[in-house]
Amino acid sequence: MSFSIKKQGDIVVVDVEGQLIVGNRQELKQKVLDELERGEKKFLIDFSQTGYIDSSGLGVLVSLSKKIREQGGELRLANLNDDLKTLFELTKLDTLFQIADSRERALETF
Amino acid sequence: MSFSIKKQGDIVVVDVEGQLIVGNRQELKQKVLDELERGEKKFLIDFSQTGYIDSSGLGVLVSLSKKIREQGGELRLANLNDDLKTLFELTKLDTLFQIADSRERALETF
Amino acid sequence: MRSVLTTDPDPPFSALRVRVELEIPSDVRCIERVVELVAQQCQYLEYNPRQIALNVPVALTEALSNAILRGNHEDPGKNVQVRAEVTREQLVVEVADEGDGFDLDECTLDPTVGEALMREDGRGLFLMRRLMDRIERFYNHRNIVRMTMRRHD
Amino acid sequence: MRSVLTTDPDPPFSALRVRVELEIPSDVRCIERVVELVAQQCQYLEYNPRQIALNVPVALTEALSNAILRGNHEDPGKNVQVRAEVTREQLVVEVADEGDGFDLDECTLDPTVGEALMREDGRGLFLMRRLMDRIERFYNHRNIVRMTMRRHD
Ligand SMILES: Nc1ncnc2c1ncn2[C@@H]1O[C@H](COP(=O)(O)OP(=O)(O)O)[C@@H](O)[C@H]1O
Ligand SMILES: Nc1ncnc2c1ncn2[C@@H]1O[C@H](COP(=O)(O)OP(=O)(O)O)[C@@H](O)[C@H]1O
Repeated sequence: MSFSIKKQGDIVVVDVEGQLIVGNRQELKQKVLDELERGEKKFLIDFSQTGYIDSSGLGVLVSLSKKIREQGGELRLANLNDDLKTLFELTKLDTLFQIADSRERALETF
Repeated sequence: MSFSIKKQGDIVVVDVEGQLIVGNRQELKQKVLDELERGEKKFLIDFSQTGYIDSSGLGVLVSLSKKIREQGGELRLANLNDDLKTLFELTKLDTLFQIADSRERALETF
Repeated sequence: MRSVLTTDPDPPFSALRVRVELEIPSDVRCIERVVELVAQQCQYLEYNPRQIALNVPVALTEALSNAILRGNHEDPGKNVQVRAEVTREQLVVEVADEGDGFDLDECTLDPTVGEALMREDGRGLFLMRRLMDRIERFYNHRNIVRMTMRRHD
Repeated sequence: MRSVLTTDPDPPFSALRVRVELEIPSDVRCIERVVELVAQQCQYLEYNPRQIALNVPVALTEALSNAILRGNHEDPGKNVQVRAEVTREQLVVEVADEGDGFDLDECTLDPTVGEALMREDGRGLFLMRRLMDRIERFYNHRNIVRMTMRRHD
């Protein structure tokens, strides 16, 4: 599993490849917080290459979203497959995040 | 698993796709015997797409080779991978068959 | 002349049971491989794709991380044992740690309402309960969490 | 700005045992799926590729076809039970049929010499012996052939 981070315009785009779980969620968190510290405000996490997410992965998304909002920024999610959508619905986290069907849509509407 | 049979010049070429084992060896035998009855004399069995061969698969090759020779024909084998070569060596059947490294070599020297 | 012969599809097994027993160090990096192994067994037994991609991986990851973090406190001297039994009827997975256990009936906080929705933690047991058909906890030499899920087509 | 983070490789299991138990009808078309299942388990436990591609498939096919053809005489009322236990040390597979059994020590014909080389049959037990480290036969409710093979890297 790995994360790749790049910038598109003024948006930081993170791809999560593989699982986002207890064993690696800290890396994602740190990486995004580093960007936030550098002054970045707009974040998009793309899950098109993600397998599954556990509760601690979800927890990191919640806490990142809070921290980003505190800095006047925004975190959006894109490309959740049906299983991941179900996971967000089960936990009602679909009500907490802006979730776009595609990366393009998420980038456009930022 | 499946067998495909085609003719190249005056040589009947059989590809064994998958396993050659007790569950399907009879099909191979029948198909080759049909061709032999039709008067074909030269046979090449290509194992490049073969997984494993069991004792009854080996047995069919032995009996086909005998029957073909009785009709004045010849059976050659080609493209045994290392594992299959080992199988022929263990059973000393490498001494019974003409085994070519490639289909082309087998066809050329017929 | 060109002909292809293909044999009939294989008849099904009349019965099949796969048991996996394993022991891992108290290291969360081991979780993914365990999950992959158990999910693969479910695939052999033709569980529903969603069960293989969502229910099993997430619930098992929760049970394993609780065992490693809450049960064993990542103590390198302690390990976690996993036993999975997979049949065409159901999956039963037991995760055993060397901790003192906990009261499952007290951990019923709903992380989907109020303040809890904004918390970073507290979704593990909730997800296990939602993704499996049954969760049990008992003590038998070790603290054991057992999860049961019926196979869906 | 472009960065990729990759986590460390997963630490190994400290112990792992996979058991497969299955029952198949007395139908040789079932053999391939059983072989695939057992070979896949050996792959998980990182057996040598040759063991996975040659030793296990061929020896197990022999044992299964003997059980189906010689033991059960393809009687649809009889089945064959298979149990495989795979660890990092060894594979033990037992194939149990409902026949009368046979004397393993009497079946020692060498199919590589003389007339036998030209025969169609008689290579099954020979291959099992050459491809496995040990072959045993005993009776325990059923006629059982047990094959043991040490794992190679
Ligand atoms: N294996 C375990 N050993 C000890 N305590 C556990 C175990 N599993 C769960 N718990 C307890 O149950 C609580 C709730 O767990 P969970 O719902 O997974 O949320 P989280 O782990 O995020 O707090 C944990 O905080 C812990 O106190
Ligand atoms: N499961 C079994 N039940 C009864 N007899 C068996 C069994 N397995 C092997 N045998 C006996 O051992 C003989 C040798 O088997 P094998 O070496 O596989 O050669 P083949 O099956 O080609 O004759 C068989 O012919 C049969 O008499």
